[in-house]
Amino acid sequence: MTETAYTPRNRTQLAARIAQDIPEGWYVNLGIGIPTLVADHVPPAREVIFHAENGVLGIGPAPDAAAVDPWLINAGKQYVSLRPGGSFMHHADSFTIIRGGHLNLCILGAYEVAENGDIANWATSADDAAPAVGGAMDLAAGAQRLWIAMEHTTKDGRPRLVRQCSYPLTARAAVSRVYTNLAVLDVTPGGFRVRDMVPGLTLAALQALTDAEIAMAD
Amino acid sequence: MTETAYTPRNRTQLAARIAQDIPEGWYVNLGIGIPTLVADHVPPAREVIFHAENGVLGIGPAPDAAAVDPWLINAGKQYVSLRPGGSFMHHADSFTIIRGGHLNLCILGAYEVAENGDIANWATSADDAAPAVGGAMDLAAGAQRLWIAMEHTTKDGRPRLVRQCSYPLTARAAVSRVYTNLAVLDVTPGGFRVRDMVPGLTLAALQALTDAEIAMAD
Amino acid sequence: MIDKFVNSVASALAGIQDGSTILLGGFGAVGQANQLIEGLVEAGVRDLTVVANNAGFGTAGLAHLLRAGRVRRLICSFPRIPGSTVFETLYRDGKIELELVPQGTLAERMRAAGAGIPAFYTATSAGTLLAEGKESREINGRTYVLEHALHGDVALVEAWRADRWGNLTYRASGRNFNPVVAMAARLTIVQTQHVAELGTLDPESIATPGIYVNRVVHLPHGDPVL
Amino acid sequence: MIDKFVNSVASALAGIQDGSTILLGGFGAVGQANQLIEGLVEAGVRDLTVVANNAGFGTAGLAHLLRAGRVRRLICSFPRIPGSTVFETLYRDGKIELELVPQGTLAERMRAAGAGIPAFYTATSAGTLLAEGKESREINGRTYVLEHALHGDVALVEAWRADRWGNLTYRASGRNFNPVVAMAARLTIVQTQHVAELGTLDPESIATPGIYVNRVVHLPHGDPVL
Repeated sequence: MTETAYTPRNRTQLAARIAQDIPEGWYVNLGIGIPTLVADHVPPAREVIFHAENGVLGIGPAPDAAAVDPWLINAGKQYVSLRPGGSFMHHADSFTIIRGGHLNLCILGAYEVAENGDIANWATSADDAAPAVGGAMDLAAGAQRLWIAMEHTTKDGRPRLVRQCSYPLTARAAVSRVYTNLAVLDVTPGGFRVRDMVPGLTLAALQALTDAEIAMAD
Repeated sequence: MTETAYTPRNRTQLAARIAQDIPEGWYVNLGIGIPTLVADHVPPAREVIFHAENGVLGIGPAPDAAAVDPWLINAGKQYVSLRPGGSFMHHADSFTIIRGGHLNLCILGAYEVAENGDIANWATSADDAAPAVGGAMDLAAGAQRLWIAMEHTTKDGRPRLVRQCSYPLTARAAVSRVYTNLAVLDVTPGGFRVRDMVPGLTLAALQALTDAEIAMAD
Repeated sequence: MIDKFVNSVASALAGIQDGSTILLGGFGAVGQANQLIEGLVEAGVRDLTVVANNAGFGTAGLAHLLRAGRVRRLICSFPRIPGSTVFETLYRDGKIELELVPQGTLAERMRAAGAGIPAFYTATSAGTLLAEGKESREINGRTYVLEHALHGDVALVEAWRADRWGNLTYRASGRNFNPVVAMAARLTIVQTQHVAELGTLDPESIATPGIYVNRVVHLPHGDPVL
Repeated sequence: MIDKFVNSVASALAGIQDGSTILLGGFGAVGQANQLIEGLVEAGVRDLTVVANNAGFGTAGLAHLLRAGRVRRLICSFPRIPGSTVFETLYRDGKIELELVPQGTLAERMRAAGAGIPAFYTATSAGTLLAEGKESREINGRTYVLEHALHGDVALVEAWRADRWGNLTYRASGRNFNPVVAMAARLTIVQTQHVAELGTLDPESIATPGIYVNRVVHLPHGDPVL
């Protein structure tokens, strides 16, 4: 088997790849980091309604400096705008949207995803110096679909798609799909199934970077 | 002991008597019947804020025919007005006010009140033809104070202030005071205590019309 | 472009199955989606479970649906129809089941369904007939009853204004159960008195955000009649 | 005449005891009642339990209260202060207790306190470290965790507009936890940017009705700074 050359997706390309798969009309919550970038890659004509935990539904693009409303931030504490049709609500009402199963999609980052859909993304050990969970557990447990955007491996090459998470869990069996810099994989009852890979990458090469067993989708 | 003449309060007088005891600033929910009349006897200068289950806070007087807003009714389905400072909310938020203990006072009618504060006001038997409870159980369990406005006896002379309720309960140990056409009685750990009686009525005569034991308040 | 408007009652109600649980907004005559309920009668669906505060008002809407024999079970706090004995007759004849629920528990159970809370404790009804057969527990010295979320297959809502995203406002006490049932159903269908251009409803005062709404039909039917 | 306005931070905060549980509105720098929190530092109350989504922002407000050593216990979803290690240091040195609560559970527990619900079930945190030691149960095949109401002695709220009955509106994402904490405390104290004449707030868009508010102080402090 010949090793072929391939180019991993950078953060922007990964965000753009995810944005392709979000249909018009979905209500979507984006976690901080790469997930937040996804909004920039949804064409304005395709109406996707973005929600933030802090009670904003219908978030628009980041405003120009001159147009900043200092009272309007997202859950990552960045200035945002509101689209026509957007609305504000208090935190309990905002989490009713999340916890009541009303979001079509949530996209989060993660440290690890297990082949059964377990996700670990909030703490690196059971006794973190100062742990912080935010809305991650609510989102992971509550959204209709949970997609993960992350690097396929850690900086030092350890796999993030694992048979079993080693970090404390955010939620059990919650992830439906993982978008990495190398591939897109569905979580199925049979484990990870590869939907597509970056050009030039082989399944064997991807498997070598993955702890869990993977297979091509049918 | 000489029997003295006395005049029972009529519905209007009873409502006026209750209104005397409501201080400015209280938030109050009024049940249908005599309780609803109480609002008419609170002087407009004394700001008492009336709440209705169907999501109206700050109810004002019944409007003239010409001023009726057909979208603005109270829980008794009568047209009402909204005072400046009033607000609307949905049913779950409205019952948060009731069930969360935020009402200073609720005034309800009752069939029976027991000496421990049990109230029966929604059904006359365990197998009513078509029972209806409305918001009575929420109000009785949730308000900070529950006052009852009722006739001292039934039309055929049976006492309504009883040692134990014979009708199905609305709530246990919920009533704090009873206003009847004959007297005002507090519910205390020691049972009913008479605060005042209509002129000419004696404690003995009142006791004769009361199943539970009563005594004068200290 | 998202556009939740449909152009007829029939298309608004498309796909509702026999045996569905239907949540109704409204309190008395105010804020009940009577034209949609009449559409249900027309559509012929039967064996319904209906959740509503009252058993209807007048002869149209829910009273009509009951009279037509389409309701197997009513979940309700105050099952009376002013000036009508439709419900009482059905109930006495054993032709309808009744689950009597305190009004606040009814609202909270639907809110819980919308909020992902399968069950909660409440003091309401503790120690009464309506708590019989229900789990209860002492918490901090008081007795509470366990109540379960009440989900709907369909919610029928009446709004004052609606935009194409399904954002809704209500008028005065017409709000009542409407935002609550909108949260609690898989399919929320709205009749609105007025249509608002997207962006013209104040984002600070949208009472039901469009995420809870699936279909909207414009039915300017006028004021409720008590 | 009802008038909930007081004319100073000190009178707004009068009577707050050592050992109190203080609920804070706000999310990041937006909508947190920083002038009232500074007043708490000034007032010298200590041994506090503070409930807040974040551990503060910048150096004022909650960050200041923490630095001054007045907080015994923090109940929080995201105990970080951008650009500051005040909390981390206190926590590492064992000088503050932390109860970490998922953000939605935090909001819902306070809403439950306001709504008379002593406990409820949620899927959030099921099967994780944060559910350890908590009761859980299966309902319809899914595991849920039992969470309890979170009551406050005092809530500190920042509003955009307030009238003398204590009715409040907020601005944009300044709403956040404010209406929730206002419901959940015995004593709710508000700082408002603007004063509204009674009757000038739209009854359809009052986000916190005055029934949840005890005292209001007018503090037009300007926009939040990220």
